[in-house]
Amino acid sequence: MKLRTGLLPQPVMTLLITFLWVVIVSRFTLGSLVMGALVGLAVPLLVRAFWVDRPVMRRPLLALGLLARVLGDIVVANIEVARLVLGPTARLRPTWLDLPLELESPYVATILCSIVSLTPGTVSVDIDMAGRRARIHALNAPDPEAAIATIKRRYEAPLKEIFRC
Amino acid sequence: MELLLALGVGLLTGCGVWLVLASRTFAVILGLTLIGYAVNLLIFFGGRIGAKAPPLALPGATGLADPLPQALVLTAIVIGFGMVAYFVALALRGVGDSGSDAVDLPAAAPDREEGP
Amino acid sequence: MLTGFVLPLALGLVGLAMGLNLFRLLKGPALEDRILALDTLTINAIALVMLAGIALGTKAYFEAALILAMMGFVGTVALAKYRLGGDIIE
Amino acid sequence: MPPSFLPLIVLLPFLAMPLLLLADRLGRRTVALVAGAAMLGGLGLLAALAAPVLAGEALVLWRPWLSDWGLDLSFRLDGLGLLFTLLIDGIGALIVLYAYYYMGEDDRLTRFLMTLLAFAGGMLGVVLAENLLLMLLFWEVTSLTSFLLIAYKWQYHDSRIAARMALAVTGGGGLALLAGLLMLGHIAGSFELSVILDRGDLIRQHRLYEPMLVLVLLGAFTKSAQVPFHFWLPNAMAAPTPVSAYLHSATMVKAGVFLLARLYPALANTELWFLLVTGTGAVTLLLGAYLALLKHDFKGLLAYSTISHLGLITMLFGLDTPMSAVAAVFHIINHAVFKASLFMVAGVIDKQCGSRDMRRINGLARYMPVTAVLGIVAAGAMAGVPFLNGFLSKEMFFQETIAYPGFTGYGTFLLPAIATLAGILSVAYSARFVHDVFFNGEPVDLPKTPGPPPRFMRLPMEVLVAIVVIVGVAPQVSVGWLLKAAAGAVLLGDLPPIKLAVWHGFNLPLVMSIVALGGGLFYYWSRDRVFTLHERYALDFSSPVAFERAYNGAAASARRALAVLDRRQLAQYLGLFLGLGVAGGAYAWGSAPASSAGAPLAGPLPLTPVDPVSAFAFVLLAIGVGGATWFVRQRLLAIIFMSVAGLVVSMAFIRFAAPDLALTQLSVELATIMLMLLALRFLPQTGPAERSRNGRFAGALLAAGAGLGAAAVTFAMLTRPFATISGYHIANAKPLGGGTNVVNVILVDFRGFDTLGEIAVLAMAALGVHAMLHGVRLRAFVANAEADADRYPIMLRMLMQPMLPLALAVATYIFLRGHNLPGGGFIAGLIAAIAYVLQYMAGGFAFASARVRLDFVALIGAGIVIAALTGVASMLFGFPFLKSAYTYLPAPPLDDIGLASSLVFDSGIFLVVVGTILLVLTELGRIEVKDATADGGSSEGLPRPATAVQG
Amino acid sequence: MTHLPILPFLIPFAAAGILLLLTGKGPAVTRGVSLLAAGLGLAASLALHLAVSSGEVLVYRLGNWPAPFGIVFVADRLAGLMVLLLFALALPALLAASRGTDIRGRHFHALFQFQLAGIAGAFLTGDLFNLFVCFEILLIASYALLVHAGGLERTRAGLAYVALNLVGSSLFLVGLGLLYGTMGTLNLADLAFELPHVAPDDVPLVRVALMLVSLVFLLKAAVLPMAFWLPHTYAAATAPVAALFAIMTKVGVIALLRLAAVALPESPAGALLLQPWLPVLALLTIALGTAAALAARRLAVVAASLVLVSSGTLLFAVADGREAATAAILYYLPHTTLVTAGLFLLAGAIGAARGELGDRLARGPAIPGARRLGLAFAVLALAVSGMPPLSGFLGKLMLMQGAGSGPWQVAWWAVLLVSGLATALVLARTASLLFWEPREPARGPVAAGATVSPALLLLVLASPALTLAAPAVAGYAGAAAGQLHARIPYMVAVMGSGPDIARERRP
Amino acid sequence: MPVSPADLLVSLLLLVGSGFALVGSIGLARLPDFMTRLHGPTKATTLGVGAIVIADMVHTSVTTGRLSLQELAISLFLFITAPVSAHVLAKAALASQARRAAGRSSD
Ligand code: NA
Ligand code: NA
Repeated sequence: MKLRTGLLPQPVMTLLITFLWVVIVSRFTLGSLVMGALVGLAVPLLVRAFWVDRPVMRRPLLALGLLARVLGDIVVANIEVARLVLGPTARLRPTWLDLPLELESPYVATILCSIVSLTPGTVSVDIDMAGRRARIHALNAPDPEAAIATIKRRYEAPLKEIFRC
Repeated sequence: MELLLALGVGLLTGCGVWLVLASRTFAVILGLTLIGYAVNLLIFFGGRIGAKAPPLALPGATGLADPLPQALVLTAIVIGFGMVAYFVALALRGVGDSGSDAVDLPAAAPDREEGP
Repeated sequence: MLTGFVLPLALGLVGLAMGLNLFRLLKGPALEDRILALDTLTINAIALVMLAGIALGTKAYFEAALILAMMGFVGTVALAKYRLGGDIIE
Repeated sequence: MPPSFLPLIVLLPFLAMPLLLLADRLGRRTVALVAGAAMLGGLGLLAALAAPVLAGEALVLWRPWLSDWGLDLSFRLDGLGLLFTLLIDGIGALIVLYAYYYMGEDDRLTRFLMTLLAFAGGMLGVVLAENLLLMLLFWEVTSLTSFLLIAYKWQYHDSRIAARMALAVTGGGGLALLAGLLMLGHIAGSFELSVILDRGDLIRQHRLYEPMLVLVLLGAFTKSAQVPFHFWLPNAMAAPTPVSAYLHSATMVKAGVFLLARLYPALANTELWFLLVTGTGAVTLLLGAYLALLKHDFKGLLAYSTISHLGLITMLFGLDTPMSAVAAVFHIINHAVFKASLFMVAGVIDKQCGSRDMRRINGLARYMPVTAVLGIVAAGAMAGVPFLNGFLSKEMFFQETIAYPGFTGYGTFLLPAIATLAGILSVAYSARFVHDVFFNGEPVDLPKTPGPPPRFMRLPMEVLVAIVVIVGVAPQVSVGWLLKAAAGAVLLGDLPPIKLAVWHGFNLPLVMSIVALGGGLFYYWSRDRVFTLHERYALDFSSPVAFERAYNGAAASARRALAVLDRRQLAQYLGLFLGLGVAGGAYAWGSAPASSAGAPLAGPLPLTPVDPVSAFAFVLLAIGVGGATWFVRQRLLAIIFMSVAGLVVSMAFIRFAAPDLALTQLSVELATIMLMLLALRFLPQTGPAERSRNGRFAGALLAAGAGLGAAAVTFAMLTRPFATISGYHIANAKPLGGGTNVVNVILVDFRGFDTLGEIAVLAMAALGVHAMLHGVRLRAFVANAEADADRYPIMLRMLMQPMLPLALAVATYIFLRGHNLPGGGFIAGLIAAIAYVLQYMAGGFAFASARVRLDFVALIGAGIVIAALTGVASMLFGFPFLKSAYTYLPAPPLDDIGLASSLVFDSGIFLVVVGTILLVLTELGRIEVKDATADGGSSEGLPRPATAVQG
Repeated sequence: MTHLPILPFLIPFAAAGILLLLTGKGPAVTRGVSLLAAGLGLAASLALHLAVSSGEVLVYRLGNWPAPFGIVFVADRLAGLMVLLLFALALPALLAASRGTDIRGRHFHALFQFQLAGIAGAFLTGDLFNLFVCFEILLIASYALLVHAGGLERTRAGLAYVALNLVGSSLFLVGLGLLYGTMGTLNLADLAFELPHVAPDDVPLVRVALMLVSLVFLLKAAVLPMAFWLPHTYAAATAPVAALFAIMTKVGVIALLRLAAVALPESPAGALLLQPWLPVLALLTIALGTAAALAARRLAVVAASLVLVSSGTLLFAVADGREAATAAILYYLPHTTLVTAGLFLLAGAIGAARGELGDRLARGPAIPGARRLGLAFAVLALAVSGMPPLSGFLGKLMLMQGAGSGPWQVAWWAVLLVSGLATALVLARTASLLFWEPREPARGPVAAGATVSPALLLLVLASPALTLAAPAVAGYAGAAAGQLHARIPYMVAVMGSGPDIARERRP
Repeated sequence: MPVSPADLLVSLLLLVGSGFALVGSIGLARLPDFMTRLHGPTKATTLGVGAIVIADMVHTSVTTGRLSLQELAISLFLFITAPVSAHVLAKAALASQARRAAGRSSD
């Protein structure tokens, strides 16, 4: 805990940057790793002040699972979107969905909405943290209730679990 | 291809010139930007086209593009940005001073009796 | 090399996509449509750059594609924010 | 070799000027004494040098100065110079004495005498210069000091204008003279008089003789108030009377005739000389004399009389016989003496009566008898009354008109007739001066009751009138020696026998004199008729009003012309420049020498086939550019189309293997768009009227020309091969510059100095924006969001948090790898800056600036200093500025990052770029909005654009 | 090796950076640093001047890269003269600004120092693209200095000035791009070696490039038809800035002179490039400047118009192209620069003394300290109108003899002389209005001790000094002209014995 | 003609990628209103480019014989930013619809 406020304010970010560095330089050597780690340590320190309202990830493994699910859903969603786009547009039933949020952290809510935007025919348009709801536009949702329920089940629940919020 | 590129430069130049001759700052800014594109392309083409690789002197690399015009264009782009930034601020200052975004000089003072 | 045959096809598809973006750009009708068209055009341009990299067998354009992705995004946000409030900073 | 103190005669008055300032504290008398001493001192020096000169020698002192340009500090004292020095210093001393009494207590005598001394110095320089250009220099000094002296009473409108008028005429003449003398020097091959005077024949035969003569004469005639340049002189009478007496009778106006005398051996003896000089002199002689009578102001009368007498002298020089030249020199002396005394008399009268109007001044013989006698005697000399000096030279003049050999038949009578007529007129105006002032009843309505002047004020007049009489009675004894020396100098020693005597027997000139005397008195007696006629018909071109009107007219014309030429429109300025660019380019191409004539536009290289992607890109570019141009009034739309064009340009950079350029173009374009968006909000949607139809047509034409021109040169260039030095850069980037990205090595090493300049430009742009937008408040023309909450969408705010470190990591990568791969300090700086700007956009100004906590100006300064210090560091090792050095770190643990000094340089660049972008964008973003109350979140109160444009 | 050639650039450049770091430290500190830098710059340029006066061409290879691959600074007599003039002008301008105008806006001193660096670089650089960069430095500094202290007049004048110069920079780049695209080099000396060997078919394109570059120099020099911006711009600037601007037109003139004298001779690409038309434009520019002075309603506008006159004068002599013409302008140039600068400062002093009326040419209130200001005016007026005995007269004498030949002679003399006379009359009239007309009480705030400041005094004394030192200055000018027109010493100093370097054929 | 598995994979990814890119753009072009048009680019184009990026990655790794992952950074970036772009654009569209409804508009 002390590290978070001291030399390592964002351990996840540090890891991410180190990974990103090694990926970008595409040179899998100790040197690259050290260099990436240095950057990963330095940059979060530099921008610490911008880091507000960031919940802590409690279940990293679960997060990986969610990531895999989302990636899969993205592919599926795109096939679905392709069908809608290429099909007759008159049959589309665009709808607005009001998604009640159980998440308390706006950050986690944002992650949820991002996932929503990337997956089945939905785009997040508004997050209202005071009213605890998100406004979502669905390209074709004949059954809004079902769509909302799917989102809550597939994404919100795991997120709640991961961040414990 | 050469003709196409030349026409591209000409198009940018022509439209840029047309725009800078307007009476308002926004059009002038736009025109200057387009002229900037044209100029940068022209300098760049000074190194000719048809290079096989970017000017990275890696071992075994051949057919590198001419690096010198690229360096010149880089300098020109950055300087051009500074200039346009200044011009934009100046335009705003002009709006602040007169409420108008005209680029012309204020009218001359009327002829006045100045005594012998 | 199969890739050699597929590449022009992929280029054509991406080109076609960009042509459609162009159509939306010209048609509008709302400014948001045009901003969206520009954003999509930029993303397709990333595809184009990657394809060019494959075709030319060089990695020299990686940075360009990366910057294209970053700058395209920031540009879209800036334009949208202008539409949202007229003030993109404050 | 003459004594080196010859120039001292010229310098003396100038040297005395500061002494006058010192003397000022000791009172007027001391001032006048110092000034007088300067004049008399000159005479003393002259006396020391006189003996050989009177024997006919010319003393020349040559001192090289600007020899390459013909201007040397050489002086010459010969008979002519001696005569004039005598006049200038002698009469000058008397004038100082006179002025001491004439100038009132409140008239700042010191200033007056200082200017007078400067004038005297200039005049002495003219007459003693050996070098023609030096003479010209002094010539202009007299014009300028005369300007100051005429404007001495600057409180008066007439003085000011008269001064400028005199400057216009004599200054203009001086310039003509300059041209003429330059030609003369060119013809003669030297500017030294000794050389020039010897080369008269060569000069007269030169093809440039005629224009040169005209120019020189213009100088002489303007200075000597010859018709038609005479009008400045009467107006110059606005000057204090000592000035009139000195400059406008004795000295300055004589500079013109001096010049005729000085250059006589080199220029005279041609038909053109005769025609111009005699003709001008004759007309001036008659017109001056005629007008003199008509002046009610007695100073005006004297002024016109002076013009007339100068005409007489000029005419004599024109006659081109040795004896006429002698007569001219003689009249110079005589006129100077009697006219100076007459002006002094006039000054006394003016001062004692408070008026110069002869219609009011009458019968002064009773109020100031001594002065009256002096005036009458001097006026007699002016009229040519026997036993006075004027008579003698006038007789000689008559004699010369008779003796002139150039005319035959009836023409023989022409010159004598003119002379006699002039004689009649001069008698008439002299009679008027004497009769109308000293007699003719009682004064009418004078401001003051006239009385005699102070005793010593009369002294100068008495001296001069004494000379008038002495010369008139005993000419040979009194001035024979001087005349001989002076005329000898004019004629280069080739003197005819001169016999000055009062009585030459009863001859034709005497008859002419008698006719003149009688006719003149008759003419004066019937003057009223002439006055009436003159007032009815004469036109007056010469008044100050006319001059001022002419000047103001010229200024007004200049203004009108400028208003037509300079429309004060940016489009005009740009149009003219670009038009010249197009025309100049076409000219340059078309005017190539014959060896390249017919060079084709297309060079020898084969054309590359067009690929579909490039063709498509061209269409995209055309749409982007065309859209931006077409939708320029729908500004956001125009920006969107412009981005398309920019995208194509960066794609082109990629297509033609320039990744660094693509990176830079993309980042800079984004920064530009943000800049425009920030500004757009404050730019009014409606503005000034668009250009006129014609303007738009011209604009279209120019745009087409520029576009075609640019396309043509691009095509010509692309189709030609060339040889470049850049092979060196490619070959040496790695071994000598330590990097594989040649572009980056050029930027930070080979041509690092360019880059240093470039960041200076960026820095200054930011500083300029910072300085300029300080305290600016603007009206926002674009509506704000409906609710404040919506201004910073949560998703944006949240996602920006991870974006910042990720972007900075990318920036670090781009920065560190830039020396070897595309990237470098610039692009890294742009990325980092934009990452920060994103924070401003997402979280708002207050949120971000509270966290950035950077002084952007200091950041820029640090960048500049770091970059410069990198360069200076190499100087410490004995290398030139900006010499780079590099080394590679051992591979582990830090990869193989080359640690080049250029990396430090690049970090300076990085800092400047970050500082600049942030400073500029935040300065634009934080502009205070006017009407804050109306703006506060509610959209209803916002100012509405006059005409909304549908997006 | 000597670092002298870089110092006139480096000192102000570093000072600018330091001044940025000192932002907010108060006027005493910034003024001190700025004045110190200008003084050091003056000392350095004096040393450089002395070093080159022997005739040696000092070549400074930036980054130790050989020409033409790297950038070189080349100090010959001409550069030595111009750099010395620059700092001789900068010091008074800075002194004048330090009397208060510098704190009427931000960053004055940093911008001023950058401007000095840019101008010095433009005089010294031997590389054409680097010349562009130096131009940009001096231009953007001038943009910012121009609008320093604000106001609509300044802003709009600034807009026109900036836009025009931005287009000018674009044209410059086009010219440089074409030049590189044909000659493959950017170094002036290298160019001079290569130009005679251009293939006949490429000559027209090279000519276009050289023409465009020349036109940009002419824009900076404000020749007709690109002259109208100048009076508005210069008259809008604060007096010390306008005084410094007096040397900016000369940057264009000198650049053109160098290009014309070093690169263009002996090459079909340079033949008859300027000669037939530039003299006409130059003479028309003198006429325009004279008319503008006649039409002017402010003293600063008169001064600015006279800058046009001097530009036209210099350019005519440049177009003339003979050594004597160059010798003449190299004497005339320092004179006209310092004197017009003095007129700008004087206009500022008079303006400050007359309250609301400023330097407008209208009857106005009595000027406190009129006598000294009047004397200063007299000296400057004499000098600027070419009246004896001051340097203006000597300059005119040289110009008339040195430049113009054949059919041009008459027009040249006529324009020069008439312009001089008209100038004298305008200034006489101006003196009359400012110092002699009936007085009214002043309105608005009036400077307490409107007097001849040390800065103004320095500039007023310039012309007398140039007169007294005429043989020395003219001798130096003649030597500089000789060195410039000899060409080869310059080219060899930069490039070594010859340009036999490896060139890569492209494409 | 020999077809290696990598070659096949790359070709497949290229086709899929460019196909999705096209689909996204078709959606942008043909769907009836802004909100529906927003869906295509947000998902399909992002995925399409992602596929092409992976194709590049595989291709480069195979041809150079060294694992090349840097292209992943682009995908990562696109996936992070696409929802945000869509979000702010949707907001902007709604805001300007509201403005139009209120009878005000601006460029
Ligand atoms: Na009377
Ligand atoms: Na770089």
